[in-house]
Order: sequence, then structure tokens, then C-alpha cells
Amino acid sequence: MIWPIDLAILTLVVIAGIGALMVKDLLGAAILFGAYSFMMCLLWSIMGAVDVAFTEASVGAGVSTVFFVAAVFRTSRRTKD
Amino acid sequence: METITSIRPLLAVLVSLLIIPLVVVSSRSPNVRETWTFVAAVAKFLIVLSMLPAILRGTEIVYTVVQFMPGAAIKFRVDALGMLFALVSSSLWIITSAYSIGYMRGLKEHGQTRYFCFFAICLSATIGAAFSANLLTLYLFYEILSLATYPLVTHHQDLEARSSGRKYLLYVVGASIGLVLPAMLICYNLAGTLEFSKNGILAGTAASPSLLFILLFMFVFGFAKSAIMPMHSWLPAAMVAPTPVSALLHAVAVVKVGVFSIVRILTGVFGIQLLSSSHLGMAVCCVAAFTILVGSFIALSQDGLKRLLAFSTIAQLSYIVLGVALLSPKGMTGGMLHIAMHAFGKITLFFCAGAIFVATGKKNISEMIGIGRRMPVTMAAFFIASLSIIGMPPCGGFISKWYLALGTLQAHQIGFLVVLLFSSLLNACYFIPITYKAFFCRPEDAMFENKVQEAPVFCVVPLVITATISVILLFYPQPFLRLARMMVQSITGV
Amino acid sequence: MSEQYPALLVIVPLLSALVVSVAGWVNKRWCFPIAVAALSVSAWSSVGLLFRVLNEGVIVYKLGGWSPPMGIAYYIDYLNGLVLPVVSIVALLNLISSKRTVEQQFPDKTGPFYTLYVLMVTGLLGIVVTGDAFNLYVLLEIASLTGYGLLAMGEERAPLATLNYLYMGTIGACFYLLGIGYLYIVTGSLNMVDIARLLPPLYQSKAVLAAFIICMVGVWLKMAFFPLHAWLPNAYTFANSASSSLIAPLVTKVMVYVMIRLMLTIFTPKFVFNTLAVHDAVVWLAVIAIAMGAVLALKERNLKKMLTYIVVAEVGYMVGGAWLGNRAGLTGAVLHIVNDALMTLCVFLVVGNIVYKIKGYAFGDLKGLFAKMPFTMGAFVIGALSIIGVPPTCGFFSKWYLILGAIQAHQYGFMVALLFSSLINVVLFFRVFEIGFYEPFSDHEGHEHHPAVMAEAPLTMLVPLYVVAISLILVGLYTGDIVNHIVQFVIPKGFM
Amino acid sequence: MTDLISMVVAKYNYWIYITLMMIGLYAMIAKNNLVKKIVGMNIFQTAIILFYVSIGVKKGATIPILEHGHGPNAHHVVHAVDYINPLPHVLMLTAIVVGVATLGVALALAIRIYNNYNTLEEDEILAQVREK
Amino acid sequence: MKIIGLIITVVTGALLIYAAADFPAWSDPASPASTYLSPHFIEKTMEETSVPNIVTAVLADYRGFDTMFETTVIFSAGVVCFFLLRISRREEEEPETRYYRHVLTGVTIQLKEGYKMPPSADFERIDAVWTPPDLIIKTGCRILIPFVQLFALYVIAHGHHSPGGGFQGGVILGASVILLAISHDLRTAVRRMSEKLIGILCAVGVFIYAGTGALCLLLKQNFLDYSALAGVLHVDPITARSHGILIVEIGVGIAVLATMIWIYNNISSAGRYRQGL
Repeated sequence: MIWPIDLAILTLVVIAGIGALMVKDLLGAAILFGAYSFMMCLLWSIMGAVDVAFTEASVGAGVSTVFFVAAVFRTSRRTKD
Repeated sequence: METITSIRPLLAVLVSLLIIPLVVVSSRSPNVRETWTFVAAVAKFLIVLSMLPAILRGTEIVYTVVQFMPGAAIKFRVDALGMLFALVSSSLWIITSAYSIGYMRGLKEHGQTRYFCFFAICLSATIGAAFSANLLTLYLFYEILSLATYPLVTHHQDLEARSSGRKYLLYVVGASIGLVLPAMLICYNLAGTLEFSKNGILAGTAASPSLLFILLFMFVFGFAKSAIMPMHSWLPAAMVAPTPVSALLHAVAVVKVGVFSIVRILTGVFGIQLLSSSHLGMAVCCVAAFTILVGSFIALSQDGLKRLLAFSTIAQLSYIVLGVALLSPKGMTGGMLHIAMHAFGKITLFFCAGAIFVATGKKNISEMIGIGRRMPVTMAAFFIASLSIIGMPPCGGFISKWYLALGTLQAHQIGFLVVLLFSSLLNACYFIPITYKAFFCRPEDAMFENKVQEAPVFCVVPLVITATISVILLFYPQPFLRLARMMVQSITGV
Repeated sequence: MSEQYPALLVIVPLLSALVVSVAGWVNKRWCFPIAVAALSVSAWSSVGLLFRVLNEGVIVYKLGGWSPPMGIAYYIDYLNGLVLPVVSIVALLNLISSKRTVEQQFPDKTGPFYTLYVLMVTGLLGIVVTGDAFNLYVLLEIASLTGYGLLAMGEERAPLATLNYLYMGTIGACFYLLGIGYLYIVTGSLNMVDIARLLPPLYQSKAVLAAFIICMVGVWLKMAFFPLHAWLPNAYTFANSASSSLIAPLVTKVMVYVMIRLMLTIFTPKFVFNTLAVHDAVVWLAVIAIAMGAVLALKERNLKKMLTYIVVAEVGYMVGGAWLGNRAGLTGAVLHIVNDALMTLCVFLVVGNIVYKIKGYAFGDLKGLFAKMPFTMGAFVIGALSIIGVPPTCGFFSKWYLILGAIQAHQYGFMVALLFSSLINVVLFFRVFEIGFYEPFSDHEGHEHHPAVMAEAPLTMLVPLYVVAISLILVGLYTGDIVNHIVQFVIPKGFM
Repeated sequence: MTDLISMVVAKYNYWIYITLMMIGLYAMIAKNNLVKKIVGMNIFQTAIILFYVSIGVKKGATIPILEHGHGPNAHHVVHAVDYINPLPHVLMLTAIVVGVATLGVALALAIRIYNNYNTLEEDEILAQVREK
Repeated sequence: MKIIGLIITVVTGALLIYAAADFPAWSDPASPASTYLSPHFIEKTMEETSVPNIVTAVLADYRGFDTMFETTVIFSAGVVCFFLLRISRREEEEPETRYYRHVLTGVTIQLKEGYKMPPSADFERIDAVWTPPDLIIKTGCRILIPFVQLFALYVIAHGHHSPGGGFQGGVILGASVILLAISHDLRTAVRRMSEKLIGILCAVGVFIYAGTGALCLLLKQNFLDYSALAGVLHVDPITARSHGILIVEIGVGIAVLATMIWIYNNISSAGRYRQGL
């Protein structure tokens, strides 16, 4: 394990997570959440949890994001916070 | 003491429940419906009566239905006191059923099927309470009785009935859940059993005097059906019920179950040794004496006949409590005997009030001047019954009062003797004028025509019977006196 | 076959949920009979299991043939042996009773409804039967997810209330998962019995302490223990009556079971009551829960919502009883799981009948109900008396043990709270009775004869209702046997 | 002090997981928008997954797939220290699935709410409810 | 609410940080989690199940019961989404005007209420908000999808030896159909996989899993004990376990595939099944 990469990804995870919650647009939040999931997936593959990472890549970064986008498309992008 | 195991106590309780489906099914044909009620009433009385010889021999009949935990079960034990009470209430049910038919049909009341159903439940609960062998069973039937009486009290389904029903529930159910239930559990925790025993289950436990004091009054006030002041004000309110309900329940079954429970608490849970050694009996006596006097005074100022009878009942109930709480053998005998004597007297009075209402629609005493000319039989019965309540010969009430008076002397409590005599005087003050005005008013004051027009025969016959029994009881007070004596003997050994 | 009862209990409903789902696409009329058959098998096997437990003691069933702690195992002891029949029978009765409601409310979606219904029961049964801490989480999620689906179909406000439930439920389940993770990190095991074996040397560890707190908070969230109850009233009130009468009786009770399981089996009473010694505080929380539940119920002018607050108060009963830390209290809590499930089912079935006929459950809709639906209201009276705690209904006896436990533990606050809530319940229910009985007020002393127009619910709804109502009394009468033969073995030896 | 620093450094994964979890929890409680709450819920869940995966990590070990599983050297001796603990991974596969299932249900609910009230902001919905 | 949230968060966080102090050091090979159960799995998996990917073995065999319910969770999520969102034909109001598009020429015609189009392969029904799909995306996806699906099948089949398995493969398969729905439109995707098929496939997938377990039960073994299948498959019990795992992974794959599409269909069209994204 290369700790600078590990640390960098951990930082990115936190930033993407906070970003997904802060951004004032739900579509943006959905995409940032996808990024967050992808970072998480990288983190887990670094930790050796390949199956978990694979699942997260397909579910978290893939299908979940699609669900979010679909739901936002069917409702509204507007958010106050 | 010898005991027999027999299912008869349970049968006596269940028989009136079993006819309820039949009553409901035959609700379309009133005659069939009333026949069922009669069948049940007679059957119940016969079952109770069939146990009498055994009890008089000095045996007890025991039957356990379910055992919940050690010392707490649904269990029946028929002893002399329970027998006394059961005899009174089951015999009066037959008479009240007849009276109910006359009253309800005479007034074309609605919901008669409901009325007869709940009446039957009430009687089951009363007999159950009379035969209960432990506090839990007693509580069970006490609660059933409270709830089954509610639809009867509020039978008219109008605003007044609702507010009275609220008051009734607040006092009776509120007190039993709020006071009796915790007191019972504390007892169970202290003694490990709830079974009534001769010496009292609390004797010999580590309860401190202050705890005993608190427990005693939780019970005395918790059984609010006994209408000990300040828990009395539901009783006058409950007089909105149809008169047969007031007659049987508020003169006999419900209120007597309250008093009966207190007697059981005093004799079976605390035990007279404990009560006399801790002077708790005195405290109960004081409360009872207070209730007797205040109740009588309030009765004096009432105009509504049923309200007057209600306050009179409040006072009379406390006689029983006073008698037992005196802890002297004679006083206890008097108190227990008063359960029977007062029942026959008071039920007659209520029947009369109902008969007057059916025949004339009058409820207030001030409207009854000269009524003796129109309803001579009813008013004659009224007079006899009021003599019984006052405690004058030739009526049964005299015997119980006599024993009570002796009891005060035996307990060296002259103060309570004064209370008794004074309250008898007050009783006379509020009863005698009614009869007097009914018969001996000046013709120009009379509010009724001089023409005999009695209530329906179903109303009149029962009250004549009960009045007659009241008189007979003076000359032949058996088996009630014998039962009361046996009970006292088994408790005190005297 | 009887040695496979533990598997049948969960597998039969699971498989038939799938069959129901397919049947929903092929022919909708098959869904209901299949669901009934499945739950009947479950009920049968749960009763069979209870008798096996009574005869043989604890039953271990190894799933996949792997012995624990490698694989997942079912442990059926007296505690879940008692709870299983309750869950399956309650679910079965409610299923039969709600047939008409479902057809009325979701004419096109009976297939998915029954699928979710049976899946939910699968989840609840699985929670009760499993001996693996993580497996419990998965089943918890099945029960929750299907529950969200069932609850959200209702009135206009139902989806929002359910979404709030979903947030809270997810937090609760995740807390539980996290707590199990903490236990796993210090013990390395997921099997409940195995964890209990490994824990004693670690009692002083901060991680174990945190695991316990987190698990408890999670479970409390799911069971709506005050002050974590905010999601419950709305979610249950606005749901359709078929779902609320499944979920209200069972979910909180099953979560109480999980709490008792955590306390007795995983963390063991020694840790909970001796090492931790916070039970006084929890009992006081329960006191507040009971009091607040009662007071909030008093505020409501709506029958169903009133009942949901009573559910909140009842949760306080059970939590308080379990945390009293003595035999009587725990007996009361376990007994109350059974009794409260039946009581709540009874009153919610009544609400279901009322909604089916009257299409409303606000107090204003209840006028004249005793005349319109006398049989339904008769059962309601029995249910109400049981909730109030009038003998010989079962509610009295669990209250009896709870109060006895409170006295023995010198927790007089808890005793007062129980009595207070009983009294408030009297007020609550008699208020409803009054409306149903008096209003519209009869004129002039009621001497008129009103021909009452009966509009009673159909027999398929009344029969299950009366089965429940009568069982309230029967369970009450057989309390002694239940306690002597089952409940007293639930409590570990050496417990006060 | 060095103890503290070394503890902080040695368990930094745990700190990150706690941070993420608290971010998610805060969002679920405090955010006003329903979809934002759902995002928060998913962050909360993934944080727990991160925690579990961190439990499984073992220094000097490789991914939990046996080398030479089949073939000529199939049945050589396997040492536990060489492979990462697989159990948390298994558990977390389940947790991820549960997460996506919950997400689907939550979004379905959000869409229904939007159909009823035409907004996703909780305060606006509550205002509409109160008006009725 | 914000302040309450902050307080709750801080308190919870403080508790967790406090507890983390007692954790074994991170990535410590001697921690209880690494020394208690996992060595058994790592060392015995090959002997007992003949599956090199330990995660797969534990997932589908040792803890196969968990995984069965995991599949059930996803199945119930699908049913819940359908139950909540799908607007049945009875409730659905037909739009007053319908639009049809001639596939070859792109000519769009509008039909007022009451008129119906004769069924014809040349015309396709479209919605009012229809936008022409981008040719590049359409063609690109059409080429991509077969490869995605092929890879997904590989992931399922090769789950014994490499990362992956039924769940991941199923998600990817589902994603390929979702990709079709996104790149074309929902009607196209639904035409390929009808709603009824999806609904039945979900149940069938879970049924394969649970049914395999139940089969073991019928063969006088405990539920999900795949070694019972040895007699049916004519292999030794260890290999039977390996095959059993493959069977249930296929079941998982089918269930997940169908459910993902189902959820997407319902969410993206809000239950109307007309225009997707």
C-alpha cells in the first residue's frame, strides 16, 4: 500500500462527500455522489477488498448514480441547501 | 376447617353469563328473552341455596379455576360471609327481574336486550366477588362489575347520562386502578400470597405501621363502590340509571360489593389482631362515622327521592364498615347482618320510587304529597321499608342495629353509639315525613286524585314481597344471623 | 420433518412470496390463498417448534450444514420459541382479516401487496429465529424495506411519513450494524452465543461499551422508544389499515425481542446490570416514555393516531420492565411482548373494520358506531380493556408482573407511570366509547326507540377479530402456565 | 504527545470513517431537501462499509483469492497470514446491496412526495400540510 | 434542527472516537478479527468448497443464508418501487393526443382523441416530450452493449476464481439494459424486456437460490447444504458445493439484473412507462 495515494484518496472522498451535500443543484449532487462512490471504490481496492470495490464500482458509482439522476430528472433539480 | 372441592361456585357465577347468548338471540321476542332471565335467576339462586346446608354445617366449598402464580389464582371459596351476601343478591335478582319487566315495559325503554345482558353480567360478577377466595379474584370481579354497570348507569344515552357515567368511571375505576391495584401488589410483595386467611395475610410480615396505614386507606378508599366519603359522589350521580338498576345495583349488588370487599380486607388481609394492635380499626371507624353523619345530613336536604335514597345508602353502607371495624364480635355480627337487612329494606324503597315514577312520572318528594291515596300499597311498603332502614321494629333493620349498638358497647366506644343513635334519628327525620305527607296531608294540598291507580302489577308485586321479607326477617332472621355469627366465630374464635 | 421446522418457518414464506409475486402477473386470484397457506405452514411450524423446545430444550439448526461460528445457525430457545408463534399467528390472522381491505384499496396491486406482506413476515420471523448477529441485520432490512413499501401506500401524507421512517429506520439499522462491527473487531465473531462466550474478559473495554450503547440506540430507534419515537405516529396513522395492523403489533414487539436478546444473550445480564449499571437511568427514560405516550395520546382527536401513541407508551412498558433488572420485571416484559402484540392487533383490526365501512377514523366518524357495528365494537371493548389492564384479559397480567418488578426493584416512579398510563387509557378508551355510544345524543331521555341500522363488517373480517379478542382472554387465563413453562426459563439462572 | 500522534496516525482510517459518518448523519438530520437527505444516508452507509473493510485489512497480506487454486499446485498449504480477512468483505457486499435497495425505495418515495406536493423541500411540504 | 443535528452528531462522534481508542491497531495481523474466524476460512475454503475466491465461498456457502436474504432485499426493493410508483392502466389517463413517428423518414403525426393508428411496423408511438436520440450515442451504445453483457456473463461465471460473482455480473447486465434505455428511450428497452418478464425474472432469480436450498432440504440435508446435491450432480460433495455456489450465483445474477432494470424503469418514468430519461 502506498500511503500518499491512500491519503490523497481519503481526502478526496471527504471532499466529494461534503461537496455532494453542499452543492446547490441536485443533479450536481448526484454526479458528485458518483465521484464519491468511485473514490470509495478505489480506496477499497487499495485495501485489498477487491470484491467490495467491484461491487461499489458497479452499484455505487454506476447504478446508484443512474437512480439519482433518474429521480432528479423526474422531480426537480432545485434545492435550498 | 373442613373443605369440599366442588364446581358449584363456578357454576353459580357462570349460569347468568351462559344465558346471555340466548337473551341476545331471542331479542326479537321479549317474552322468551325475559323467560331466559328468569331461568338464570332461579337457577343461580338454587345453586347458591344448594351450597347452604354444607356451609351451615361449618364446611367450606373451594374451587380453583386457574392458578396464575403462587398465592394468586382465580379461586372460589364459599364461606359464611360470602354465602350470606350471595344469598341476598341472588334472591333479590329474581325479584328485580320481575320488577324490571314491569318497569322497562311500562316506560317503553329502548335497548332492553342490552339492559338484561349487562344485568346478568353484573350478577355474575357480584356472586363471583362474594365467593372469591383471594384478593386477585375479588379485584377481578370488582372490575368486571364496575365496567358492566357502566352501560346500565348510562342507559338513557343522553347528556346527563354521559356526565354521570364519567363520574362513575372516574371514581370507581380510577380508584380501583390507582389505589387497589398497587396496594394489592404491595401486599403480594410483602406476604407472597393474596389468599384471604383467618389471621390476615399481612400479620407477621415486616410491614411498618405507617405502610400498613397507607395500605389500609388505599384499600378503603380504593374500593370506591363502598361510597365512603370522600369517594361517595358517584352514587348520587349514578341515580340517572333506570330504577331497577338503582334498586339492585346501588342498593344491593354494586355498593355491597364495595363494602364486602372492605370487610374482606379488614378480616382477611389485615386480620383483626393486627388491626386492633395497631389501632387501625379506630381510624376506619372514624371515617365511617363521619360518612354516616354527613350522609344522613345531606339526605335530609334532598328533594329528589332517588337522590335521598342514594345519600341514605351512603350512610347505611358505613354502618357495615363501622360495625366490622369496631372489631368486637357483636359489632361485626351486626355489620354483616346489616348487609342483608339493609338490602331488603333499601331495595323496597327503590322499587317504590320506581313504581311512583312509572305510575305518575314524579321524581321529587315535594311533588308526592297525598300520593298515598293513589298508591296505597306502594306507600305502605315504603313505610315498612323506611322503618327497617331507621332500625325500628317490626322490621329486620332493628336486629342489625341492635347488634351494632351492642358492638359499640362491647368495644367500649360510647362515641360511636351516639353516632348510631343520632343517625337513626336523622333517618327518621327524612323518611317519616314522606309517608306522613303521602297519607295524612290535608285534602286540599293533595296533588293526586283520590282514586287508587297503582303501577303495573309486575312493579307492585316485587315490592310487596321485599317489604314482607323485611318484616319476616325480624322474627326469623335465619339463615342470615346464623351465617354472620359463624363468620364472626371463625374470625375471632368467640 | 419436525427437525426441519426451523428452516420451514422462514423458507416456506420466502418461497411462497416469490410464488405469490409470479402469481400476481399470471392470475391475481391465486395470491391470497398461497399467502394464507404459507403463513399457515409458518404458524404450524412455529407452534411445533415451541413444543419441541418445551420437550427438548434449546434447538440449534445449522444452515448450510456449517457449524457455528463458521456458518450461520438458528438458536431456538424459550424466548424466541414464545415469540415465534405470536409473530406468525398475528400475521396470519391479519392477513385473513385484511383480504377485503386489500381488494378495496389496491385492486390492481394485490400481487405485490401480498408479496411484500409475506416477505415482511419472513423478515420478522427470521429476526426472531436467527442466532447470528449479522444475519439479524439483513433480515431487519428485509422487514424494514417491505415495511416502508407497505406503509407508504395510504393517504396523501403517507409517503412523507414513511420517508421519515426510512431515514430513522436506516439510522437505527446502521447503528446496529456498527455496534456489531465493534463487537466483531474486538471478538472476531458474529455468532451471538460465541460473542457472549468471548466477551467476559473484554467487559472493561471501551469498544464493548460503545458497541452496547450504539446497538441499544439503534434498536430503540427502530422500536420508537421515547424520545426516538417521532417517526412512528404519522407513519402508522396514514398507512392503509391492512399494513398498519400488521406492522403496529409486530415491529415494535420484535424489536423489543431483539433488545432483550442483546441484553440476555449477547451482552449477558452480568455486563448490562453489574458492569454497566445504568439501568436506573433507562427505567426513568421508560417512565418518561410511558408518561409522554399517554399524554400525547390524550391530545389526539383521531382514533388511529391515538392508538399509535399508546403503542409508544407500551414500548416504554417493555423497555422499562426489561431494564428493571429483576425476574418479575423481565417476566412482565417478555409476557407483554406476547400480550401487546395481540392487544394492538385487536384494536388495529377494529380500526381496519371501521375504515373499511366508514372510510374514516377521526373521532367525528365514530358517532353511533355501537349501533352500526356492534360486533366490531364489542371486540374493541375487549381489546381496550386489555390495554387498560382489566382482569382477566392478558393486559392485566403483564402489568401485574411489571408493577411487581417495579416494587421489588424499588422503582416506584415506574410503578406510578404504569398506573398513570392505565388511568389515562381508561380516559382514552371511554372517550371513544362515549362517542360511539351516545352520539348522536338521544332526545328526551332515550325513551324513543331508534331502529339502529347495522352496517357490520363482513364475516372474513369479524372472525379473525374475534379469534384475537377471545385469545386475549384465554392468554390472560393461561398466564400462569405460560410463565411457569416458558417465561421462567427465558431468564438466565442466577438472575435476581 | 507522541503517543497521541502515533495513535492518531495509526488509526487514521477510523478517524476518516467517523468523519464521513458524522457528515452523513448531520445531513440526514439537518438537511432540508429530501434528496440531499438520501445522499447523506448513502454517505452514512458507505462510512460504515469503510469501517468494516478497514477491520479486514492485514499488513503484509494479499487479496483473499487463493493463488493456484486449480491446476498442478492446487493443494499447497495456505497460510492465513498471507491473505486479507475475507469475512468483512462478505458482510459488506450484503451491506452495499442493502444500501442500493434502500436508495431505490427512498427515491421512489421522494418521487411520490414530489407528485403530491410538487416540491422536495421539507419545510415547504410541511407548510402545505399545515394549510390543509 | 441544524443545532440539534450538530449536537447529536458531535455526541455520537465523540462516543465513537472514544471507543476507537480501544481498537486493535489498524491492519494488525494479530487482531481478534484476523485471528479468530478468518484463518479457518482462508485455510479450509479450498478443501471444503473447492473455490479459490474465498469471498465467493464465504458469501455463497458459509454465509449463503445471508446472501439469500441479500438477494431477497434487492427483490423486495424492486417490488416496493413497483408497488409505490407504478400507475396501473386503470388509473392512468390516456393523453388526449397521441403522437406517432415514421421510423424511416422521421415524420411525426398527431392523432386527436378517438383516433387510433393501425398497427404498423413503420410507425412507433412517441410521447409529447420526445427528443430525437443522438446518432453517435445511439450507435456507440449499440456497439458497446453486447460487450458489456459478455463481460457481465464472464463476471458471473468466473466468480469462483476472480473478483466478481452473481451480484456484480447481474448489476452490469442490468446496467447494459439501462444503458439501452438511456441511449434510446424507455419504450425501446421495455419492448426488449417487458414488464411482466422483468417481474417474473426477479422472482425466478431468488427462487433459484432459495429453491436450491430447499432442494438440499428435500435431499435430507440441512437447508443450503449443497453437498446434498452430490447425488443429483454425480460429483463428490466438495465439488457439489462448488457447483451449488455457481447455481446460486446465477440465481443472484438473474434476480439482480431484473430488479435493477425494474427499479430504473419505475423511477425514471415515475411509474408511467412512457418516456424514460
